[in-house]
Amino acid sequence: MTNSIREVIHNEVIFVIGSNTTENHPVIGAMMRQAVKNGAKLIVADPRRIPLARDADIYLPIQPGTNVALLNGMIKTILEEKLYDEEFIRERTVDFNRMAEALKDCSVAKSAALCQVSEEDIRRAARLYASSHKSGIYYAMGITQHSRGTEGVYNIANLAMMTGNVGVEFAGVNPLRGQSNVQGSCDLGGLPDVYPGYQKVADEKAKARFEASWGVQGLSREPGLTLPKMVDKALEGKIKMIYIMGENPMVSDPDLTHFEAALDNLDFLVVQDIFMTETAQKADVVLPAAAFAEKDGTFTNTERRIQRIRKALDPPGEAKADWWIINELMKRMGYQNAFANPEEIMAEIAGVTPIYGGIDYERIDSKGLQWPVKDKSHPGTPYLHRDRFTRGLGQFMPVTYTESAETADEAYPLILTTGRLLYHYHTRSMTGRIPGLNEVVGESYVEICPKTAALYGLENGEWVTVRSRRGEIKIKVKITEDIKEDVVFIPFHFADAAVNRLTNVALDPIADIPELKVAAVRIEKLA
Amino acid sequence: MKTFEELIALKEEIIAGEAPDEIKIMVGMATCGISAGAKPVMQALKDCVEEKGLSKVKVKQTGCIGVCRLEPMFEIFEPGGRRTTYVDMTPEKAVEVVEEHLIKHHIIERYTIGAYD
Amino acid sequence: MIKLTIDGIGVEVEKGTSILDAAKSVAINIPTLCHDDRLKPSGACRICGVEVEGSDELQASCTTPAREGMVIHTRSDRVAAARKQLLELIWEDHPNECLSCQKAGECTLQDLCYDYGVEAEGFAPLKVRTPLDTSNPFYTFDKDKCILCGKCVRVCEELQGESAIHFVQRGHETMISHPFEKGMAFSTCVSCGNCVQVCPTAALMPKTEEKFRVWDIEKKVRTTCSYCGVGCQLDLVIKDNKVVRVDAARDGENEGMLCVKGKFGYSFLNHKDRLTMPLIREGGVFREASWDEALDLVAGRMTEVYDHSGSDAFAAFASARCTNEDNYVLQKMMRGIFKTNNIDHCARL
Amino acid sequence: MENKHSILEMDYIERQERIALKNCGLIDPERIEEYIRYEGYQALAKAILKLGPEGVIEEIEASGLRGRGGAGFPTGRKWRSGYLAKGGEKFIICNADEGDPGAFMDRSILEGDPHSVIEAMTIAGYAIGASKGFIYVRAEYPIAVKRLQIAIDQAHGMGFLGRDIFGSGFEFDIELRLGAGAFVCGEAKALIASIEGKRGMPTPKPPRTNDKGLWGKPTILNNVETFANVPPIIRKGSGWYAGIGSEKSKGTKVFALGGKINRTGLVEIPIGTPLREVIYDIGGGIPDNKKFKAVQTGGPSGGCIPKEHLDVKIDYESLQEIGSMMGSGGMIVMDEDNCMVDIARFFLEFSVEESCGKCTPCREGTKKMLSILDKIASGEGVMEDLDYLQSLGNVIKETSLCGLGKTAPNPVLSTLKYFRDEYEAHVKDKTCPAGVCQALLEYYITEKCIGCGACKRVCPVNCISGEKKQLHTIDPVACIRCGACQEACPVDAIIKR
Repeated sequence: MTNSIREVIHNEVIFVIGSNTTENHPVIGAMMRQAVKNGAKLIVADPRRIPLARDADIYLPIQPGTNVALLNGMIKTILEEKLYDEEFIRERTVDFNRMAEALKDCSVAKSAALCQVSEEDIRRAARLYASSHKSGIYYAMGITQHSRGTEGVYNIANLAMMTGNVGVEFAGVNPLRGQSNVQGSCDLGGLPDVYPGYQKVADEKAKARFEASWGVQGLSREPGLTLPKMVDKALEGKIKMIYIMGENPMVSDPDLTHFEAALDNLDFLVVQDIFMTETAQKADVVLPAAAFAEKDGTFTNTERRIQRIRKALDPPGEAKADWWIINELMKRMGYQNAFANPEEIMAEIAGVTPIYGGIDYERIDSKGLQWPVKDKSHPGTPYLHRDRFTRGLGQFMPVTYTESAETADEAYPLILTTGRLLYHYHTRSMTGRIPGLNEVVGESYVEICPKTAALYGLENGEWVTVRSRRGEIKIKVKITEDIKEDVVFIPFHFADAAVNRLTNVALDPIADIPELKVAAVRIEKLA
Repeated sequence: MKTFEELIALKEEIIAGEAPDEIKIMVGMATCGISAGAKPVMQALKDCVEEKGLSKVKVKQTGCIGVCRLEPMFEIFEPGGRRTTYVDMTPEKAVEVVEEHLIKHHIIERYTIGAYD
Repeated sequence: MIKLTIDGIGVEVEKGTSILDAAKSVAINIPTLCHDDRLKPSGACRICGVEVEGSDELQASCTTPAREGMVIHTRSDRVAAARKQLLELIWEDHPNECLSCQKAGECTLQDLCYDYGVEAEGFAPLKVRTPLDTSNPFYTFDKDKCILCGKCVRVCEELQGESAIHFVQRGHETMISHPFEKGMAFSTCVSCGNCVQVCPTAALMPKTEEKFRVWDIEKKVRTTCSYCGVGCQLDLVIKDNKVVRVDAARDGENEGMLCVKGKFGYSFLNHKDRLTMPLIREGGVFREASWDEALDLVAGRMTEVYDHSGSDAFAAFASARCTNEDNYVLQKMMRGIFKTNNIDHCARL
Repeated sequence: MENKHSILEMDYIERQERIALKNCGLIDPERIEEYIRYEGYQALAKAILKLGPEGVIEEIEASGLRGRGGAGFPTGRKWRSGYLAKGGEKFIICNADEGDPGAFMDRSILEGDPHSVIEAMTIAGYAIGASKGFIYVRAEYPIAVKRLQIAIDQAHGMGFLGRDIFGSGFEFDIELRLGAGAFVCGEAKALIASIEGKRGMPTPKPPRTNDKGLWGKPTILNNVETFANVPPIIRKGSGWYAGIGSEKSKGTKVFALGGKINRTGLVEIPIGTPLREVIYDIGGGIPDNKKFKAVQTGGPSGGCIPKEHLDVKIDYESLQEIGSMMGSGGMIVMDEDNCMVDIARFFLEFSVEESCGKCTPCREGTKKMLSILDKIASGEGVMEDLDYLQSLGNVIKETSLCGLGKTAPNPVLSTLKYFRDEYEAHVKDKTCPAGVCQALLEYYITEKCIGCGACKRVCPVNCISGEKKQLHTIDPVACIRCGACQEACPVDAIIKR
């Protein structure tokens, strides 16, 4: 998030696109509702009538895969009706005209047709969003998990910049991160092209800095493989060993059939986790890890706040903290400068990661700090891009609409989209073991609207086969008014009826994010 | 309706619309009257007035004058300002009042408010 | 700014400040049952009444704004007597079950009755108990222990935005319920537990696997929720090396709010399926091993692969659910030892 | 002497002063023409065409009109604060949620003269700058609802409501909102909550509704009778109105006379009229030559006034001084056959049932007081109960959230004050002097007894003794008060006392 969580309740306009906030970030969702009670206006764009849609002033039930078209329609409206912030564009950005030029052939009407919403609704949403300098955009995987996901993100930035709604308080471009430390794992080098703090591996200075700090030589300047590419290389036999820490890709990753074959092709697979997950079952060695309540450390949340987690319990049996396990391995492979505790690790992190430069456990003991925290006296950064963007001037990135990699056709006439539920988390390795949660939602289902259900003669609770070009699953039907015609939704949490047997691995060319939100499927009644 | 004069003119017009020899019977038709049985009384008055061809007599409803204990009641307004209040009415008594008071022009003393209070 | 006197102390506050907050600013705590800083003042319990010189009535300090020159007494005999009488009224309608109540020791009603000398005897406890509503998987509702402070209703409406519960009936029959009154589980409740968190008595209680009372609690450990990326702050309540309850923290960005997972989704920690020993696959099945054996095996195999196939043969999945420190160490191993940048994680999923 | 024929000639009507009720019984409420015929809508015309908003407010202020819903807040001051309140949208609300037991002043006005309320609300809207009004009326008043709706439609048809009223550009509209009959919804904040579609529960003041009322906008709320006074004031001038009534309270007040009084019904009298005049001269005194005991004014929020205060002048302050209140206009007369403990119980029971249940003292406290009254009425009371009633009553008064709770103990406190002897009789002597409280009655055999023994034979508990042809006696301790003896007595010698 460019801005802070508590700013939500001060927004004048909230634009939620591709985020089922009340279910997936419930506390932020609740704050959005508080804001609405305070008088904020709410725009919701989602193929499903998510719970927030009932609070919305404008609800846009867009077709899956048409985010870019919707955003272009809004941008076009703002251009045509001159609702943009000229001063902000002039002072803070470049290439506004280039973007306007690129949208020459776009029309709001075309966007409306692609999104299957009315032109007037798109215009109303645009006017509303542009009417305030306290307009915040909130999005999640509904924007990114597309074959053109990065373009969706660019377009959100375009919209925010042209209306002066970024780099100021109570506005911003706010991706909501789905997992407890997804922000931190990105911040701290869990990505193939960057060291901790987003320092490029290709950068000679960064390489030198880390070599010096770690006391090693010969760090690679070659960016590594992204996860989908690793899978391909494993299938080819080029990657022989994978080390998996606390992940369950055998449920969460797209096109599982393909993925499973890749794991089977490895020489050696190590998995460390707290449970015997679907992935761990494929491992050669499984290492028992401590859970969050059994170790010290930090998580970085979606507003970039580095917060403590603390050991409250002893881990069960011989389970150990993840850092300890890897630390031990490194020792065994001859690395000398091992760590004694997490606090020491954070001290090293602060030394090599400028955005974490001022972090130490003492400072964040009672309240976390939001990066960048450059040094020990830096107070943290509640919102980014104040006065100037990190890169200097804000860059408009013209985007034109490209349709999803897979669209409905005669053989696969329905569009499948996926997501999370309030009552479960990721691959259910934790929530699947909590009786109450499974009392509420104990099994997977496919959401389908009454009209489409009637077309296929389906009844609520009936078991069906859902089939895509990549696989099939058996699953129960749940008929609901809250989804568009010809669109179906399956939560991805469940290993039985794993929806990722159906999803498409088509990747965004820039971020390598798979198109989990759009796949063509068909539904067959069981014989 | 835009001016004071228009409103006054309308009022005058309404008054002028009343025939000079019109007789009004105002029947108490508030909750208290109706619950005491004013509806059949009013119906009886209307029927009787029509039956007897008393074209100058208008039977109308009105609100509660405050003596709810004496409902059903009605008041006869006659030209010249005479007002007679009949109380504790029944449809039968009402017919009697039409016949005696309106046709024969004599007040049925025992039904008037003065006889009761 | 407004100047006033509270219990003889001069106070200066901004216009619009309640008497309650004005008193708090000089460390005078006025007791309340229905007040919560995050909610619009309701003025329901009337326990916070104070004496304002020149006024016949006691003024509810939560809803009465401080005014220039007010002279306020928060603990005069008159105030104390009124509070005691109000508490007696509440207590009289409350089951006399402190002996067996899990909330004992953490119950605001119990504490206030103690403070103001309300005697249990002389007031008959309810004879017929309303059955506990256990329909919700995560919490119970005990109508008889409800003192109608309304905090749950207001939290649900004002903070959570669900409005799943309401007051129904009138007068002495008033109670908290929901449409159709079939049990909490049949309402639109999303089980966030934010009502449970604010309940001053045992009317709304989290379901717990084992009984415990406040004095059984070994410690409360402040930490960050391990579910979504909001990073809610919470306290793990620990007894016998087990989490027995989760309390939302007021001073985190979540300001005392949690969701169903954060509030009630902790029992996986003690689940019997937890991995407790390193496991090595042998002949298609796993067998338990010591750390030394497992670590030596992994280190050995990795060295072997590195020696034979080089850096490009390695890959690692970091984790969006592990700590910053865990992830840092993993990437350090991949980059520093195996000289590969083949590290990624499911940030995209 | 010749009988009086018209109601107008009746002495008890002549003593009244009809302003709010002036058209009731005179016009057909379903015909706007008849309202216009009797000067209807001239006040609105004058307000808009001659006075202007400030002029209207000045007139209302100068008239001395005070809220007739009970509290007596000066109407002009209320309107002025509405006029001065900032904020684009403002609202006018007419409180027609009449709820006191036995009170029907507002119903009569709505049924008999609905246009007077509509005209007044429009004047109020014009004065403070509101363009929308609501009438919150009980659904139990179907005739009033029907006639109001007819009147609103007719006013629209004539241009007294809607756009550009009297060519001034002023726009005003009125909607009806039906209340479900909860007494507390007569409380301003609860009423507003109810119009907003929420549970009718009072919320704390401040903010006052004048500043933040309906949907958080400035809102002026007056009751029916208050509004009904407005058109005559504007038409005839504040000087005329201020000439009626007492020094502090101007104009008239409508009362609903009920209970042990000869002429029950509605009366409208100048404020300041002595209570005695209302009860004896207008109300015709107590039936059956019974003795006057007390009069209860102000409904369940009011108090009982004993005979020593019969000469009190009826106005807001004087009634309050003696522990009662003006209230919305209920006036219930009690005679020697009324037990004051029982009366207190009756009114308190009403408050207990109608409490919204939000605040502790009203919800729990009134219930507790009622249970103590029950205890006293059944002869189980102890003297400490009287002290407890007093102190609990005071706590409820001084701690309750809204007016309902703050006044709910009044019937008990005022009877405790003026009729303590009756309470003590119940507690100490275990008797009910008025012979009302069933549990305290004693069967007693008088001198009329002929000693036939019929009673003795039917007594199921054998508590009657006496020799043949001698005076029999009942053992009051063993008696179960079944009444069989009384039935059996051939000479009516057995009485209850």
